[in-house]
Amino acid sequence: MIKIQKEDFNAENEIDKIKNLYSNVGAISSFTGYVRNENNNRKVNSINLEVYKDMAYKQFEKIINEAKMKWKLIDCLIIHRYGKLDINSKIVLVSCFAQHRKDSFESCNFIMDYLKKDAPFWKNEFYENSNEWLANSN
Amino acid sequence: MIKIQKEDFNAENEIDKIKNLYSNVGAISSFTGYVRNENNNRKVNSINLEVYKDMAYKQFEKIINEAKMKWKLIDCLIIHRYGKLDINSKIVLVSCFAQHRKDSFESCNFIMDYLKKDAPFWKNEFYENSNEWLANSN
Amino acid sequence: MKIKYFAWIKDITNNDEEEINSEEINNLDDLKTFMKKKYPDLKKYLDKEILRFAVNQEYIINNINLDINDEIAIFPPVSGG
Amino acid sequence: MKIKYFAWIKDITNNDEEEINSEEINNLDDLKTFMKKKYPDLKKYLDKEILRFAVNQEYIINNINLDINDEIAIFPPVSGG
Repeated sequence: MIKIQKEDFNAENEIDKIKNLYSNVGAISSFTGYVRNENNNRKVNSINLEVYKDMAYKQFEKIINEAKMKWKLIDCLIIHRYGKLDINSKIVLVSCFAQHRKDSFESCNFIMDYLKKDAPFWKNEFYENSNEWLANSN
Repeated sequence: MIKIQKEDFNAENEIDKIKNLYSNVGAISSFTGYVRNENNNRKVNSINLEVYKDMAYKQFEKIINEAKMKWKLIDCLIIHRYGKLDINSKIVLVSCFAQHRKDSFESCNFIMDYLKKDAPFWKNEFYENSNEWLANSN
Repeated sequence: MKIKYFAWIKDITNNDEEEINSEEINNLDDLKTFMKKKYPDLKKYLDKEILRFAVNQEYIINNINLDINDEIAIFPPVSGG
Repeated sequence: MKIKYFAWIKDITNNDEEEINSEEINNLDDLKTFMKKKYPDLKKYLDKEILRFAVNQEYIINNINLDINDEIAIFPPVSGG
Protein backbone atom coordinates (compact mmCIF):
# COMPACT_ATOMS: atom_id res chain seq x y z
CA MET A 1 0.00 0.00 0.00
CA ILE A 2 1.43 3.36 -1.07
CA LYS A 3 0.02 6.69 0.08
CA ILE A 4 1.36 10.10 -0.86
CA GLN A 5 -0.66 12.69 0.98
CA LYS A 6 -0.68 16.09 2.65
CA GLU A 7 -2.67 14.89 5.67
CA ASP A 8 -1.25 13.49 8.87
CA PHE A 9 -1.95 9.83 9.63
CA ASN A 10 -2.29 7.45 12.56
CA ALA A 11 0.42 4.83 12.10
CA GLU A 12 -1.36 2.30 14.35
CA ASN A 13 -4.57 2.47 12.32
CA GLU A 14 -2.78 2.28 8.99
CA ILE A 15 -0.66 -0.67 10.11
CA ASP A 16 -3.64 -2.46 11.70
CA LYS A 17 -5.63 -2.25 8.46
CA ILE A 18 -2.92 -4.27 6.73
CA LYS A 19 -2.05 -6.56 9.65
CA ASN A 20 -5.72 -7.60 9.86
CA LEU A 21 -5.43 -9.17 6.42
CA TYR A 22 -2.72 -11.65 7.44
CA SER A 23 -2.67 -14.01 10.43
CA ASN A 24 0.75 -15.30 9.40
CA VAL A 25 2.47 -11.96 10.07
CA GLY A 26 4.73 -12.30 13.10
CA ALA A 27 7.01 -9.31 12.57
CA ILE A 28 6.49 -5.69 11.56
CA SER A 29 9.46 -3.35 11.28
CA SER A 30 8.66 0.32 10.91
CA PHE A 31 10.51 3.55 10.40
CA THR A 32 8.92 6.94 11.05
CA GLY A 33 10.65 10.15 10.04
CA TYR A 34 9.79 13.47 11.73
CA VAL A 35 10.57 17.15 11.15
CA ARG A 36 13.25 18.06 13.69
CA ASN A 37 13.61 21.45 15.38
CA GLU A 38 17.15 21.83 14.09
CA ASN A 39 19.27 20.69 11.17
CA ASN A 40 22.92 21.38 10.39
CA ASN A 41 23.01 23.46 13.58
CA ARG A 42 20.24 25.79 12.40
CA LYS A 43 16.92 26.23 14.15
CA VAL A 44 14.15 24.97 11.89
CA ASN A 45 10.58 26.30 12.06
CA SER A 46 8.96 24.17 9.38
CA ILE A 47 9.62 22.54 6.05
CA ASN A 48 7.86 22.55 2.74
CA LEU A 49 8.11 19.22 1.03
CA GLU A 50 7.64 19.18 -2.73
CA VAL A 51 6.86 15.97 -4.57
CA TYR A 52 6.75 14.67 -8.14
CA LYS A 53 3.74 12.53 -7.35
CA ASP A 54 3.40 10.37 -10.48
CA MET A 55 7.05 9.48 -10.30
CA ALA A 56 6.98 8.86 -6.55
CA TYR A 57 4.17 6.30 -6.88
CA LYS A 58 5.99 4.58 -9.73
CA GLN A 59 9.31 4.48 -7.87
CA PHE A 60 7.76 3.27 -4.60
CA GLU A 61 6.01 0.43 -6.42
CA LYS A 62 9.27 -0.54 -8.05
CA ILE A 63 11.20 -0.59 -4.79
CA ILE A 64 8.51 -2.60 -2.99
CA ASN A 65 8.67 -5.17 -5.77
CA GLU A 66 12.44 -5.27 -5.51
CA ALA A 67 12.23 -5.80 -1.75
CA LYS A 68 9.73 -8.60 -2.27
CA MET A 69 12.21 -10.38 -4.52
CA LYS A 70 15.02 -10.07 -1.98
CA TRP A 71 13.12 -10.95 1.20
CA LYS A 72 10.12 -13.04 2.32
CA LEU A 73 7.81 -10.06 2.62
CA ILE A 74 4.07 -10.46 3.13
CA ASP A 75 3.15 -6.82 2.60
CA CYS A 76 4.56 -3.35 2.73
CA LEU A 77 3.21 0.11 3.59
CA ILE A 78 4.73 3.44 2.57
CA ILE A 79 3.09 6.73 3.57
CA HIS A 80 4.94 9.88 2.53
CA ARG A 81 3.57 13.33 3.25
CA TYR A 82 4.22 16.52 1.27
CA GLY A 83 3.39 20.22 1.61
CA LYS A 84 4.01 22.43 4.64
CA LEU A 85 5.05 20.43 7.71
CA ASP A 86 5.75 21.98 11.11
CA ILE A 87 8.40 20.64 13.45
CA ASN A 88 7.37 17.42 15.23
CA SER A 89 5.23 16.42 12.24
CA LYS A 90 5.52 12.98 10.74
CA ILE A 91 7.09 12.98 7.27
CA VAL A 92 7.23 9.34 6.33
CA LEU A 93 6.25 5.87 7.52
CA VAL A 94 7.63 2.64 6.09
CA SER A 95 6.33 -0.64 7.56
CA CYS A 96 7.37 -4.08 6.39
CA PHE A 97 5.23 -7.12 7.26
CA ALA A 98 6.84 -10.57 7.39
CA GLN A 99 6.68 -13.89 9.19
CA HIS A 100 10.09 -13.37 10.72
CA ARG A 101 12.01 -10.43 12.07
CA LYS A 102 15.04 -10.53 9.81
CA ASP A 103 12.96 -10.17 6.64
CA SER A 104 10.91 -7.28 8.00
CA PHE A 105 13.95 -5.55 9.39
CA GLU A 106 16.28 -5.70 6.42
CA SER A 107 13.60 -4.85 3.86
CA CYS A 108 12.52 -1.80 5.89
CA ASN A 109 16.10 -0.52 5.93
CA PHE A 110 16.51 -1.27 2.23
CA ILE A 111 13.39 0.70 1.34
CA MET A 112 14.45 3.66 3.49
CA ASP A 113 17.89 3.66 1.84
CA TYR A 114 16.28 3.82 -1.55
CA LEU A 115 13.76 6.41 -0.49
CA LYS A 116 16.45 8.77 0.81
CA LYS A 117 18.47 8.34 -2.38
CA ASP A 118 15.89 8.26 -5.13
CA ALA A 119 12.36 9.20 -4.06
CA PRO A 120 11.44 12.44 -5.86
CA PHE A 121 10.81 14.68 -2.86
CA TRP A 122 12.54 17.97 -2.08
CA LYS A 123 12.76 19.64 1.30
CA ASN A 124 12.66 23.41 1.58
CA GLU A 125 13.67 24.17 5.15
CA PHE A 126 12.34 27.35 6.78
CA TYR A 127 14.39 29.21 9.41
CA GLU A 128 13.69 32.42 11.30
CA ASN A 129 14.34 34.76 8.37
CA SER A 130 15.28 32.55 5.46
CA ASN A 131 14.78 29.24 3.76
CA GLU A 132 16.91 26.72 1.93
CA TRP A 133 16.51 23.72 -0.36
CA LEU A 134 18.21 20.62 1.00
CA ALA A 135 19.99 17.73 -0.62
CA ASN A 136 19.85 14.48 1.31
CA SER A 137 22.85 13.69 3.43
CA ASN A 138 20.88 10.99 5.25
CA MET B 1 10.27 3.56 29.28
CA ILE B 2 9.76 -0.11 30.08
CA LYS B 3 6.35 -1.71 30.42
CA ILE B 4 5.67 -5.36 31.17
CA GLN B 5 1.95 -5.89 31.09
CA LYS B 6 -0.91 -8.25 30.32
CA GLU B 7 -2.98 -5.61 28.54
CA ASP B 8 -2.86 -4.77 24.86
CA PHE B 9 -1.55 -1.33 23.90
CA ASN B 10 -1.86 1.27 21.17
CA ALA B 11 1.63 1.68 19.71
CA GLU B 12 0.85 5.12 18.24
CA ASN B 13 -0.27 6.51 21.61
CA GLU B 14 2.66 5.01 23.49
CA ILE B 15 5.17 6.30 20.95
CA ASP B 16 3.54 9.75 20.78
CA LYS B 17 3.78 10.17 24.54
CA ILE B 18 7.54 9.85 24.29
CA LYS B 19 8.00 11.68 20.97
CA ASN B 20 6.15 14.69 22.44
CA LEU B 21 8.99 15.14 24.94
CA TYR B 22 11.66 15.68 22.27
CA SER B 23 11.56 18.04 19.29
CA ASN B 24 15.00 16.88 18.20
CA VAL B 25 13.80 13.36 17.38
CA GLY B 26 13.92 12.85 13.61
CA ALA B 27 13.88 9.06 13.45
CA ILE B 28 11.94 6.32 15.23
CA SER B 29 12.57 2.68 14.39
CA SER B 30 10.10 0.19 15.77
CA PHE B 31 9.64 -3.53 15.85
CA THR B 32 6.33 -5.17 16.70
CA GLY B 33 6.05 -8.91 17.28
CA TYR B 34 2.71 -10.73 16.90
CA VAL B 35 1.34 -14.18 17.67
CA ARG B 36 1.23 -16.00 14.33
CA ASN B 37 -1.38 -18.58 13.32
CA GLU B 38 1.29 -21.21 12.73
CA ASN B 39 4.77 -22.08 13.91
CA ASN B 40 7.07 -24.92 12.87
CA ASN B 41 4.29 -26.05 10.51
CA ARG B 42 1.77 -26.46 13.34
CA LYS B 43 -1.48 -24.53 13.59
CA VAL B 44 -1.35 -22.33 16.67
CA ASN B 45 -4.47 -21.26 18.57
CA SER B 46 -2.89 -19.09 21.25
CA ILE B 47 0.15 -18.80 23.44
CA ASN B 48 0.70 -18.36 27.12
CA LEU B 49 3.69 -16.19 27.85
CA GLU B 50 5.28 -16.54 31.26
CA VAL B 51 7.60 -13.88 32.65
CA TYR B 52 10.08 -13.42 35.48
CA LYS B 53 9.03 -9.82 35.93
CA ASP B 54 11.64 -8.46 38.34
CA MET B 55 14.40 -9.87 36.19
CA ALA B 56 12.84 -8.67 32.94
CA TYR B 57 12.72 -5.05 34.17
CA LYS B 58 16.30 -5.27 35.34
CA GLN B 59 17.53 -6.83 32.09
CA PHE B 60 15.61 -4.38 29.86
CA GLU B 61 17.09 -1.43 31.76
CA LYS B 62 20.53 -2.88 31.33
CA ILE B 63 20.17 -3.41 27.60
CA ILE B 64 18.74 0.09 27.05
CA ASN B 65 21.75 1.54 28.85
CA GLU B 66 24.05 -0.55 26.73
CA ALA B 67 22.33 0.64 23.54
CA LYS B 68 22.66 4.25 24.73
CA MET B 69 26.41 3.79 25.07
CA LYS B 70 26.72 2.34 21.58
CA TRP B 71 24.44 4.72 19.68
CA LYS B 72 23.20 8.32 19.88
CA LEU B 73 19.84 7.38 21.34
CA ILE B 74 17.44 9.99 22.72
CA ASP B 75 14.97 7.55 24.27
CA CYS B 76 13.77 4.01 24.09
CA LEU B 77 10.46 2.23 24.64
CA ILE B 78 9.97 -1.47 25.36
CA ILE B 79 6.52 -2.92 25.92
CA HIS B 80 6.37 -6.68 26.44
CA ARG B 81 3.11 -8.46 27.16
CA TYR B 82 2.65 -11.70 29.08
CA GLY B 83 -0.21 -14.08 29.89
CA LYS B 84 -2.63 -15.65 27.42
CA LEU B 85 -2.35 -14.14 23.94
CA ASP B 86 -4.53 -15.18 21.00
CA ILE B 87 -3.23 -15.25 17.43
CA ASN B 88 -2.90 -11.78 15.86
CA SER B 89 -2.17 -10.28 19.29
CA LYS B 90 0.79 -7.99 19.78
CA ILE B 91 3.53 -9.54 21.93
CA VAL B 92 6.22 -6.91 21.99
CA LEU B 93 7.03 -3.38 20.84
CA VAL B 94 10.53 -1.91 20.78
CA SER B 95 10.88 1.70 19.60
CA CYS B 96 14.15 3.62 19.44
CA PHE B 97 14.14 7.41 19.23
CA ALA B 98 17.11 9.23 17.69
CA GLN B 99 18.05 12.26 15.65
CA HIS B 100 19.14 10.11 12.74
CA ARG B 101 17.93 6.92 11.17
CA LYS B 102 21.06 4.81 11.53
CA ASP B 103 21.14 5.18 15.32
CA SER B 104 17.46 4.34 15.73
CA PHE B 105 17.67 1.45 13.33
CA GLU B 106 20.73 -0.32 14.64
CA SER B 107 19.82 0.09 18.29
CA CYS B 108 16.34 -1.31 17.69
CA ASN B 109 17.83 -4.40 16.08
CA PHE B 110 20.40 -4.72 18.87
CA ILE B 111 17.70 -4.60 21.55
CA MET B 112 15.57 -7.18 19.72
CA ASP B 113 18.58 -9.50 19.39
CA TYR B 114 19.16 -9.28 23.12
CA LEU B 115 15.51 -9.66 23.94
CA LYS B 116 15.19 -12.87 21.93
CA LYS B 117 18.31 -14.28 23.53
CA ASP B 118 18.13 -13.19 27.16
CA ALA B 119 14.79 -11.67 28.19
CA PRO B 120 13.22 -14.01 30.78
CA PHE B 121 9.99 -14.88 28.96
CA TRP B 122 8.78 -18.35 28.04
CA LYS B 123 6.22 -19.21 25.37
CA ASN B 124 3.83 -22.05 25.88
CA GLU B 125 2.22 -22.63 22.49
CA PHE B 126 -1.30 -24.06 22.34
CA TYR B 127 -2.42 -26.27 19.45
CA GLU B 128 -5.70 -28.04 18.78
CA ASN B 129 -5.20 -30.78 21.39
CA SER B 130 -1.84 -30.12 22.96
CA ASN B 131 0.64 -27.52 24.04
CA GLU B 132 4.40 -27.11 24.06
CA TRP B 133 7.06 -24.92 25.66
CA LEU B 134 9.26 -23.25 23.08
CA ALA B 135 12.91 -22.29 23.03
CA ASN B 136 13.75 -19.30 20.89
CA SER B 137 15.03 -20.08 17.43
CA ASN B 138 14.60 -16.44 16.47
CA MET C 1 7.15 17.28 -24.98
CA LYS C 2 6.18 18.23 -21.46
CA ILE C 3 9.04 19.49 -19.27
CA LYS C 4 8.60 19.59 -15.48
CA TYR C 5 10.81 21.46 -13.01
CA PHE C 6 11.13 20.87 -9.27
CA ALA C 7 12.59 22.57 -6.18
CA TRP C 8 14.92 25.50 -6.93
CA ILE C 9 14.99 24.73 -10.66
CA LYS C 10 11.59 26.41 -10.76
CA ASP C 11 13.18 29.64 -9.50
CA ILE C 12 15.41 29.63 -12.57
CA THR C 13 12.74 28.69 -15.09
CA ASN C 14 10.01 30.73 -13.39
CA ASN C 15 7.76 27.86 -14.23
CA ASP C 16 7.03 24.40 -12.89
CA GLU C 17 5.96 22.95 -16.22
CA GLU C 18 6.05 23.86 -19.87
CA GLU C 19 5.54 22.36 -23.31
CA ILE C 20 8.68 22.47 -25.44
CA ASN C 21 8.74 21.21 -28.97
CA SER C 22 11.66 21.94 -31.23
CA GLU C 23 13.13 20.16 -34.21
CA GLU C 24 16.50 20.56 -32.56
CA ILE C 25 15.50 18.15 -29.78
CA ASN C 26 15.79 14.49 -30.67
CA ASN C 27 17.37 13.16 -27.52
CA LEU C 28 18.16 14.08 -23.95
CA ASP C 29 21.51 15.66 -24.78
CA ASP C 30 19.78 17.90 -27.32
CA LEU C 31 17.33 18.93 -24.64
CA LYS C 32 20.16 19.83 -22.27
CA THR C 33 21.78 21.98 -24.96
CA PHE C 34 18.44 23.62 -25.64
CA MET C 35 17.89 24.32 -21.94
CA LYS C 36 21.30 25.92 -21.51
CA LYS C 37 20.42 28.42 -24.20
CA LYS C 38 16.89 29.07 -22.98
CA TYR C 39 17.91 29.35 -19.28
CA PRO C 40 21.52 30.60 -19.05
CA ASP C 41 21.36 30.35 -15.23
CA LEU C 42 20.83 26.59 -15.55
CA LYS C 43 24.03 26.14 -17.56
CA LYS C 44 26.46 25.83 -14.66
CA TYR C 45 24.31 23.21 -12.93
CA LEU C 46 23.92 21.21 -16.10
CA ASP C 47 27.63 21.45 -16.81
CA LYS C 48 28.49 20.26 -13.30
CA GLU C 49 26.09 17.34 -13.78
CA ILE C 50 24.45 17.77 -10.41
CA LEU C 51 20.92 17.70 -11.83
CA ARG C 52 18.87 14.56 -12.36
CA PHE C 53 16.58 13.68 -15.24
CA ALA C 54 13.50 11.51 -15.43
CA VAL C 55 11.78 10.52 -18.65
CA ASN C 56 8.24 9.27 -18.15
CA GLN C 57 8.89 9.04 -14.39
CA GLU C 58 12.01 6.88 -14.72
CA TYR C 59 15.52 8.06 -13.95
CA ILE C 60 17.61 8.41 -17.09
CA ILE C 61 21.38 8.68 -16.86
CA ASN C 62 22.50 8.05 -20.43
CA ASN C 63 21.40 9.87 -23.53
CA ILE C 64 18.13 8.50 -24.93
CA ASN C 65 15.88 9.49 -27.77
CA LEU C 66 12.91 11.62 -26.89
CA ASP C 67 9.42 11.54 -28.29
CA ILE C 68 6.93 14.36 -28.55
CA ASN C 69 4.68 12.60 -26.01
CA ASP C 70 7.39 12.18 -23.38
CA GLU C 71 7.25 13.80 -19.97
CA ILE C 72 10.72 14.94 -18.95
CA ALA C 73 11.53 16.13 -15.44
CA ILE C 74 14.61 18.10 -14.42
CA PHE C 75 15.43 18.37 -10.74
CA PRO C 76 18.19 18.67 -8.12
CA PRO C 77 19.22 15.80 -5.83
CA VAL C 78 16.26 14.58 -3.79
CA SER C 79 15.75 14.99 -0.04
CA GLY C 80 12.71 12.98 1.03
CA GLY C 81 12.20 10.69 3.96
CA MET D 1 17.26 -18.70 50.02
CA LYS D 2 14.35 -18.26 47.68
CA ILE D 3 14.31 -20.53 44.64
CA LYS D 4 12.08 -19.69 41.67
CA TYR D 5 11.13 -22.03 38.81
CA PHE D 6 9.80 -21.11 35.39
CA ALA D 7 8.19 -22.73 32.35
CA TRP D 8 8.32 -26.57 32.36
CA ILE D 9 10.69 -26.65 35.34
CA LYS D 10 7.59 -26.00 37.43
CA ASP D 11 6.07 -29.26 36.16
CA ILE D 12 9.03 -31.11 37.66
CA THR D 13 9.16 -29.23 40.96
CA ASN D 14 5.38 -28.94 41.25
CA ASN D 15 6.05 -25.49 42.58
CA ASP D 16 6.93 -22.09 41.17
CA GLU D 17 8.79 -20.92 44.24
CA GLU D 18 10.15 -22.34 47.47
CA GLU D 19 12.44 -21.46 50.36
CA ILE D 20 15.43 -23.78 50.59
CA ASN D 21 17.97 -23.46 53.35
CA SER D 22 20.55 -26.16 53.94
CA GLU D 23 24.00 -26.13 55.41
CA GLU D 24 25.07 -28.16 52.39
CA ILE D 25 24.46 -25.18 50.08
CA ASN D 26 27.24 -22.62 50.05
CA ASN D 27 27.45 -21.93 46.34
CA LEU D 28 25.61 -22.48 43.06
CA ASP D 29 27.24 -25.85 42.39
CA ASP D 30 26.10 -27.04 45.83
CA LEU D 31 22.58 -25.93 44.95
CA LYS D 32 22.67 -27.90 41.70
CA THR D 33 23.78 -31.02 43.57
CA PHE D 34 21.04 -30.48 46.12
CA MET D 35 18.42 -30.04 43.38
CA LYS D 36 19.43 -33.25 41.62
CA LYS D 37 18.75 -35.16 44.81
CA LYS D 38 15.53 -33.37 45.62
CA TYR D 39 14.16 -33.54 42.06
CA PRO D 40 15.60 -36.61 40.27
CA ASP D 41 13.71 -35.64 37.08
CA LEU D 42 15.75 -32.42 36.91
CA LYS D 43 19.04 -34.31 36.92
CA LYS D 44 19.31 -34.99 33.19
CA TYR D 45 18.63 -31.35 32.33
CA LEU D 46 21.14 -30.12 34.85
CA ASP D 47 23.71 -32.63 33.62
CA LYS D 48 23.19 -31.56 30.01
CA GLU D 49 23.64 -27.92 31.09
CA ILE D 50 20.65 -26.70 29.13
CA LEU D 51 19.16 -24.80 32.08
CA ARG D 52 19.97 -21.21 32.97
CA PHE D 53 20.47 -19.67 36.39
CA ALA D 54 19.88 -16.18 37.70
CA VAL D 55 20.98 -14.95 41.11
CA ASN D 56 19.22 -11.78 42.21
CA GLN D 57 17.88 -11.32 38.67
CA GLU D 58 21.29 -11.51 36.98
CA TYR D 59 22.44 -14.39 34.79
CA ILE D 60 25.14 -16.46 36.46
CA ILE D 61 27.27 -18.85 34.45
CA ASN D 62 30.12 -19.64 36.82
CA ASN D 63 29.90 -20.99 40.32
CA ILE D 64 29.36 -18.24 42.89
CA ASN D 65 28.79 -18.20 46.61
CA LEU D 66 25.19 -17.99 47.72
CA ASP D 67 23.74 -16.09 50.63
CA ILE D 68 20.62 -16.88 52.62
CA ASN D 69 18.96 -13.72 51.27
CA ASP D 70 19.60 -14.51 47.62
CA GLU D 71 16.85 -15.10 45.09
CA ILE D 72 17.87 -17.87 42.70
CA ALA D 73 15.93 -18.66 39.53
CA ILE D 74 16.21 -21.85 37.48
CA PHE D 75 14.72 -21.90 34.02
CA PRO D 76 14.98 -23.30 30.48
CA PRO D 77 16.18 -21.24 27.49
CA VAL D 78 13.99 -18.16 27.00
CA SER D 79 11.53 -17.53 24.17
CA GLY D 80 10.24 -13.98 24.39
CA GLY D 81 9.75 -11.32 21.70
